[in-house]
Amino acid sequence: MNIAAYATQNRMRFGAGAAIVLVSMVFISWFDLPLADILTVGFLTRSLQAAAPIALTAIGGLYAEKSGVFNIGVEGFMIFGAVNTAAITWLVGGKTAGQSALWIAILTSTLIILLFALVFAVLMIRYKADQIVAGLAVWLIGLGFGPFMAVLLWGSQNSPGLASIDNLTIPVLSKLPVVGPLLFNISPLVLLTVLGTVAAWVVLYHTRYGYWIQAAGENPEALDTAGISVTRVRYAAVIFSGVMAGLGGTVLMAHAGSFTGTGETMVSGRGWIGIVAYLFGNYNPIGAALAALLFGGLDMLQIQFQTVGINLPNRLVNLFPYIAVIVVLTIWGSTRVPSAVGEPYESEE
Amino acid sequence: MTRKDSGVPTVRLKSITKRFGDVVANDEIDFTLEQGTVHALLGENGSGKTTLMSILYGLYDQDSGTIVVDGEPREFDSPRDAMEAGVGMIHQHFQLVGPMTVLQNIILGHEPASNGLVDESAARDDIEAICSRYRFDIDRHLDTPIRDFDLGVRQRVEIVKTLYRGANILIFDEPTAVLTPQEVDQLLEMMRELTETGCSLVFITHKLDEALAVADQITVLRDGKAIDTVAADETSEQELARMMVGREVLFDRESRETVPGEPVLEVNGVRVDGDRGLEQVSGVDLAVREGEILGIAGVQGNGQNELIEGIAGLRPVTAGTIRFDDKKITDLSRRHRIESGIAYIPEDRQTEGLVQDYDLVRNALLGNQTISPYVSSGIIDWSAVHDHAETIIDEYDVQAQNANSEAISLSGGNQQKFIVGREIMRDPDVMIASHPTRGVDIGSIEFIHNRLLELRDAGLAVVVVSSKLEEIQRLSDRIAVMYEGEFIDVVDPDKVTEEELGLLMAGRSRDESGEEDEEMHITEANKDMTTKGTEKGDDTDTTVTDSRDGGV
Amino acid sequence: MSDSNSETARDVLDRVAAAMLKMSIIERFVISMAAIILALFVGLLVVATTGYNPAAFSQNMLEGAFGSEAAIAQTLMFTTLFILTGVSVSIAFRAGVFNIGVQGQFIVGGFATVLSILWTAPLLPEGTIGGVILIIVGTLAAIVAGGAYAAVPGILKAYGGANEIVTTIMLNFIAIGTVGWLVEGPFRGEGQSAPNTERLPEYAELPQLIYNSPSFSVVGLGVAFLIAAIIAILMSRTSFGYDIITSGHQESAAAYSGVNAKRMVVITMTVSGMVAGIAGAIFTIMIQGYYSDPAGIGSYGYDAIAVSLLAANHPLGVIPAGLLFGSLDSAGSYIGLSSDVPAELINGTVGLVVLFIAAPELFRMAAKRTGLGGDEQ
Amino acid sequence: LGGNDGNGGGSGNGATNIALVSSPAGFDDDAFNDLALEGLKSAQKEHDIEINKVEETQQAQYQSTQSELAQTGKHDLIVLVSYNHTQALTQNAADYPDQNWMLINDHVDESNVAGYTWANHQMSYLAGVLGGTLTTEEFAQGSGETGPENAQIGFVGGVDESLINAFEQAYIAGAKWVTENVNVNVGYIGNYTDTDTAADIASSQYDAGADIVYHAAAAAGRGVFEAAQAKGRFAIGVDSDQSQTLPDFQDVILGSAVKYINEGTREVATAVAKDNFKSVSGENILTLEDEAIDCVIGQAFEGDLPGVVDKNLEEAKQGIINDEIKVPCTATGCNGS
Ligand SMILES: Nc1ncnc2c1ncn2[C@@H]1O[C@H](COP(=O)(O)OP(=O)(O)OP(=O)(O)O)[C@@H](O)[C@H]1O
Ligand SMILES: Nc1ncnc2c1ncn2[C@@H]1O[C@H](COP(=O)(O)OP(=O)(O)OP(=O)(O)O)[C@@H](O)[C@H]1O
Ligand SMILES: [Mg+2]
Ligand SMILES: [Mg+2]
Repeated sequence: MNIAAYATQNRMRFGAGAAIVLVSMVFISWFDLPLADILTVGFLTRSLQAAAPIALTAIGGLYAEKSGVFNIGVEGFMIFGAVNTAAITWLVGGKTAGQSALWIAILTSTLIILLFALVFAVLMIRYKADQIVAGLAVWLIGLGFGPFMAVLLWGSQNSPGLASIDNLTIPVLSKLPVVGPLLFNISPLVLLTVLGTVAAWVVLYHTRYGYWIQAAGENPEALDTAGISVTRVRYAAVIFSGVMAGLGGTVLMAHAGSFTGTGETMVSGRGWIGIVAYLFGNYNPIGAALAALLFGGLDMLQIQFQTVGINLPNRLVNLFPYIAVIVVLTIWGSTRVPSAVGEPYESEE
Repeated sequence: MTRKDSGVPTVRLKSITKRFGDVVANDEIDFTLEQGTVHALLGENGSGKTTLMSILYGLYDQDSGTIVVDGEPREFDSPRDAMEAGVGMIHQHFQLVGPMTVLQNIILGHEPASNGLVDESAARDDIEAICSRYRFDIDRHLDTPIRDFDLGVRQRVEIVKTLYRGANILIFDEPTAVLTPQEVDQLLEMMRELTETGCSLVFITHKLDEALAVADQITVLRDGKAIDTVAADETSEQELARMMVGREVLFDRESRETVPGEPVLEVNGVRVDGDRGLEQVSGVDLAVREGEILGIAGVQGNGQNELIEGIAGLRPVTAGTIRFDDKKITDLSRRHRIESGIAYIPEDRQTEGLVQDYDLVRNALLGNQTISPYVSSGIIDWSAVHDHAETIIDEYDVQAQNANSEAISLSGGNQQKFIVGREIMRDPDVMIASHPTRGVDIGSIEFIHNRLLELRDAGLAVVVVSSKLEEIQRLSDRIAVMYEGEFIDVVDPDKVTEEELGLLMAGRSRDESGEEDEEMHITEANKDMTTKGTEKGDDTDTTVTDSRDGGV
Repeated sequence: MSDSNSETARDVLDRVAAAMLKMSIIERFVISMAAIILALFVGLLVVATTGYNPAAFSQNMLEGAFGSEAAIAQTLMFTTLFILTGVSVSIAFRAGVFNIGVQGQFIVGGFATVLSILWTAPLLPEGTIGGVILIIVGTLAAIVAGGAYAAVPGILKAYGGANEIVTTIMLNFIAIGTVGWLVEGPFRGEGQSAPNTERLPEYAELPQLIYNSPSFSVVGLGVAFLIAAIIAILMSRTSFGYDIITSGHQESAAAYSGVNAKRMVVITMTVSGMVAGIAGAIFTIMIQGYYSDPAGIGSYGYDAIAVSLLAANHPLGVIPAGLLFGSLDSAGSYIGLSSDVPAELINGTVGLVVLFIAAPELFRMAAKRTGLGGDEQ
Repeated sequence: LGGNDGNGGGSGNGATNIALVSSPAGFDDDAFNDLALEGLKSAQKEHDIEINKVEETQQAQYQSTQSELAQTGKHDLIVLVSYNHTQALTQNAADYPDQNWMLINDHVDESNVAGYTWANHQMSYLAGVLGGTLTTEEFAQGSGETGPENAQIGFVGGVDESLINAFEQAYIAGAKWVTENVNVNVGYIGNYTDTDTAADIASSQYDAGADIVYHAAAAAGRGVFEAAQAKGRFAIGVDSDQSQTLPDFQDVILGSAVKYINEGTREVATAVAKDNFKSVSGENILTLEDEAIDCVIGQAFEGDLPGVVDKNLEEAKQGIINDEIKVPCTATGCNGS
């Protein structure tokens, strides 16, 4: 699918996205807000950072769902990603952990999540676990064992300050106005997310594996009769989704520099927003990433409003993304879920 | 791809046995497919046709017996192995992926790739070559999602897909069940052409005339055993039918004695929208009298379904009135219409007429939720429902272990008989039956037909919708032909030939001189399907699924 | 599969085994027990590998759940909430509607209880009679609020096609945020430094018939039993229940039989939310006595999903399942106070129970492997 | 008990048993909860005290947590951190009249309760003086810098509610007392744990031109220091001397508004160990006059700040004590905003 075709097919979605941006603009000019103070480069950078974990999770989730498995456990995987990264950073580097400890943690944590995701995939595919329930279970397990691990290591549900990722700064270019700080002084993990998004798009729409994923979710029998193992395709997609969500949690932690386990943990619903992001993006990785950026941006916009002195009840303003999600889903609830999602597939053998 | 005629049969199945639990689906079946011929497989529902061919296609492992392809014994562990040996199967339920394009569907699983990316242009060349060689017209549509097409096109895509994978042994499993008469003709034509290019075909069907028309050889299965193999030009419908069911079957139209009475159901200027909000029924008038069967004929997607769903109360009517027993019922809910005496045998027994994982007792309550003695003031009397289920099972010859069997465990014919029984026992004044015998074996067809005729003789008004002309002609007292949402004509079944009906269904009134123009015809139909869209009903018999809203 | 004699014998066994497996209640029970045992086992394994004493831990858990009158009262308190929220979930799941929003409906219901009682209290006499009326008013308000809050995603699903799993979760966050804001600001009690509402009047309290506990009254438990029974009868013996369940199994067949599927989704969600509202009312009246930031009131609505599943979505099965989760929670809070093992472990273990229950096939296969399923001998 | 701490001895025989229940933010917040614990630990040095640390982050559980602890009958004192405990304690203090309680940051009017509140507004006022003074000075040291070109500072609060509003209002008033035209950016996180959002808010304020950001966000406040390091600006800590508790951020923590919660818990623990709870029961509001709050300069900056800072701080302290300066709000909150 090329971008133009995607754009025409999703006129409504783009329309809604544009409408949200427009409403914010109107709001800004209506109240005669200092636009330049609100839409700063820092705001854009922070929006990108806020969007990255959501985008990663959304892309993983959409692969799983495209292949016919609804992985609603992404929130749980994010929690594990975050706590694992924090734990390993701590074990490697202690209280004075540096960048190398953090990178080691990012890699090791991803491997560990891969194992978790494998177990999850076996339950979902081989043992035909109810996808909704098993997904919720992963969340509940994350909510329990994430803070548990924190308490074991640090005696508290929250980690002490560990290390946060350093920006990748390109010496001369980063001094350029606007694009400099935005593009050349950037978190390497944001960069990774952007590259990952493009790669995910290419794989889904232009490789054999991508074709198989689509077929596995729409009509697994068609794939099976074409001689491709539906099971294998789904395993790969589900494991990928777990890893991506785990990575989302990792990125969240690496930007924050510590793990917070109280309440809904530091992940705090971002996994759910990730699911909505890919629905909003109509299962297209690039669409999902843009939706993630929209949600991340809304979050940061709220902060900009506070900074320039627009005092909205902050607790209510924070609800805006959730309300947006509901409105978006309702306006076109016809978001087409792949036909075979939720049904375990058993080849006729 | 063409093979030298070596005299060795292309496929030889020797003494194939396959069991499912304690069901012997195939019992030491021998089967031979000669090079460049069409071999038809006939048999009642559940006689083992699909199973036998699934073994040849590597979907199932046989318990015993051997497969020989081109003289070499083969072990097929998966369809991939079978495909490598040149065996392809066009399934009863199409194996297509709705949102993917025609091209992507064709190459699925066999995508040519360069640098890790799928090379669609290479694939396009190959497909165009196949299309021109076998004279298929689908190469114009390669970039359109398959879900935009009607069943005829989908089937051609299935065939091209099989050919693309290099098959020269093609298995067609009930390919005609979902096609319009015109599409059936085209398919049979295509099958003959395929044999000319060297392909060998297995053709599974329930329709004797089709088998006789296209096949060279015919094998009849019954209860998992091969009864006989005969040459098509040395047998007759009667003989084949006898082999299939083990007794004589009557096909003749019975003349009726009763005279129709007063109109019971009157429909005036009714308009109904389809699933996608497009008008499917554009002002229909009809009146059905007591003691009469009104047949509605038409190619699928011309609004028959929407019309009767409008009458049954499952679909809102946008204009016009429906009167029943002299009362206006246009605005009554489905439930009120059930209560007032309109019975409805739905086209789709699997998803509408029965709840698949309910037992027959709970299915007996379906539609009777407000009807005493089963329910009074909201409270269900389960023992009354249980008795009711048993009565249906007894009186309508439903083959089930007992009333507590789940509906899903019944074969299609038995499910249908249960629904027919339940609807008739509701003691209605009007019976609407949609495709009442689709996919049902000959014995059950006869049974269901007789029940409908009995209803007529008892003075009920009956409406039958079917795309089987033979069924319409046999049952109806009048035939209304529907085309593009309107009745194009109402004819007397005794004074119309099948050919004339077929032309009417294609939208040509009887006085128009019908000069056949094949090519023109196909394009018309395609255009139709792409612009108007195939409405509900098409998807029920294929696994190509269209947009399913939100829910998971 | 060579000797035909043994094959038939085997076939008979197969059939018996298959029939056994079909006996869904027994099977469900066995699988549930296996899931719980496996989850607890994994939990203990974690305890052991992290350097604690699993035996002491188990003993602590038992003590925490049943070791004293206070422990039992605490267990029954949690059980009451789990039964009600579990029944709420079961209604929706039975109808094929995934109401993950019980948590939000529970919160909105509970908050409505507080508001309605605080508003009506000045109009009524103090004392027992006033108290009873206040409790009834508060519960009715919770039923209305919970039902209405659940109807929203129902309507959005039925008429807008919005996936209810996502909308209900979003509505949970929205309930927490909005009620949180309301207790911080507009409805903060006079002179409260913490973000809490006013306390309910002393006399609007459920009587302490047995067990002297500030947060448990057997009346609450009785209400939970009563609701479970009513819903059980509604589901199995009425055409309304038949319509709900039929919609859940096969929407098209339900429509064919005269059920208005869309309206059914809305009604189901509403009924489910009404029960969640009752749970919220019991929470405020019996346990908390005021409302605080809902971010910190526990996750009954989510755990209820596990409860309902454990009970195979049967309203009566929810009672033992609720008891199990009640004991686990009670044990968890005791462990937090009395041992070094982090109490979060209990939450994780609850998650494991849910995970294993979601995969009955796991146990079926395990049974086959080990020959316990009646397959071999 | 896990079997290793505490011997089941009730009051009177053997060690003094003290339970400490956290606020919803939990322990290891490098502020509030940790300070309370620290006070108990220092009391432990002089007396035979057993501490039972209970982390409970759900407010709805406080009622039963408190009553369970009281029911065991083995705690001579139960210390409750934060006003989230108030409602539950109102009930439990009456239900368990023989149990001694200490409530931090609020008070319940019962004889068995010692309510301790610190003059948050006063210390925040001083923080405002520190910020308001330095924002107009030319100063660079550690990782931060500030200049005279714009008088702008920031404030990051946890939850937008009365208690934290008192921090905010007093801080602003303190800054304005020094520099009339100072511009203060204000932001709230919505909780006390989300360091990430705290960092985002602080970054946004630094971007907008603030030189110095003061936080009242408990554990989440660390995010403010991270942002300060990233942006090369300064921050002011809260509750404890955060340049000591978070030495990683020494280079940006100009100072901290401190309240000696540890002194409070030590005082009460000592009183209980001496069987003299009466001496501390009732409502105790600890102010500048009691030397219970202060604004201290960060480790890395001691002696290096322009002299005017010390001068202004001293002047402000005197003014507050002499009642010449009217600090807005009260120790427990601000109902004006
Ligand atoms: N996967 C299966 N599991 C169990 N039994 C099966 C399975 N597939 C087929 N059967 C059984 O095998 C028998 C033969 O079925 P098959 O599908 O081959 O019949 P068929 O001749 O194709 O019927 P139809 O004309 O209705 O398509 C049936 O009685 C059926 O019960
Ligand atoms: N996968 C399966 N497992 C168990 N039984 C099966 C399976 N597939 C088919 N059957 C059984 O095989 C029998 C015939 O199946 P089949 O699907 O061929 O029915 P049918 O009469 O052709 O119906 P329809 O015409 O609607 O397809 C039924 O009894 C059905 O229950
Ligand atoms: Mg078949
Ligand atoms: Mg069939």
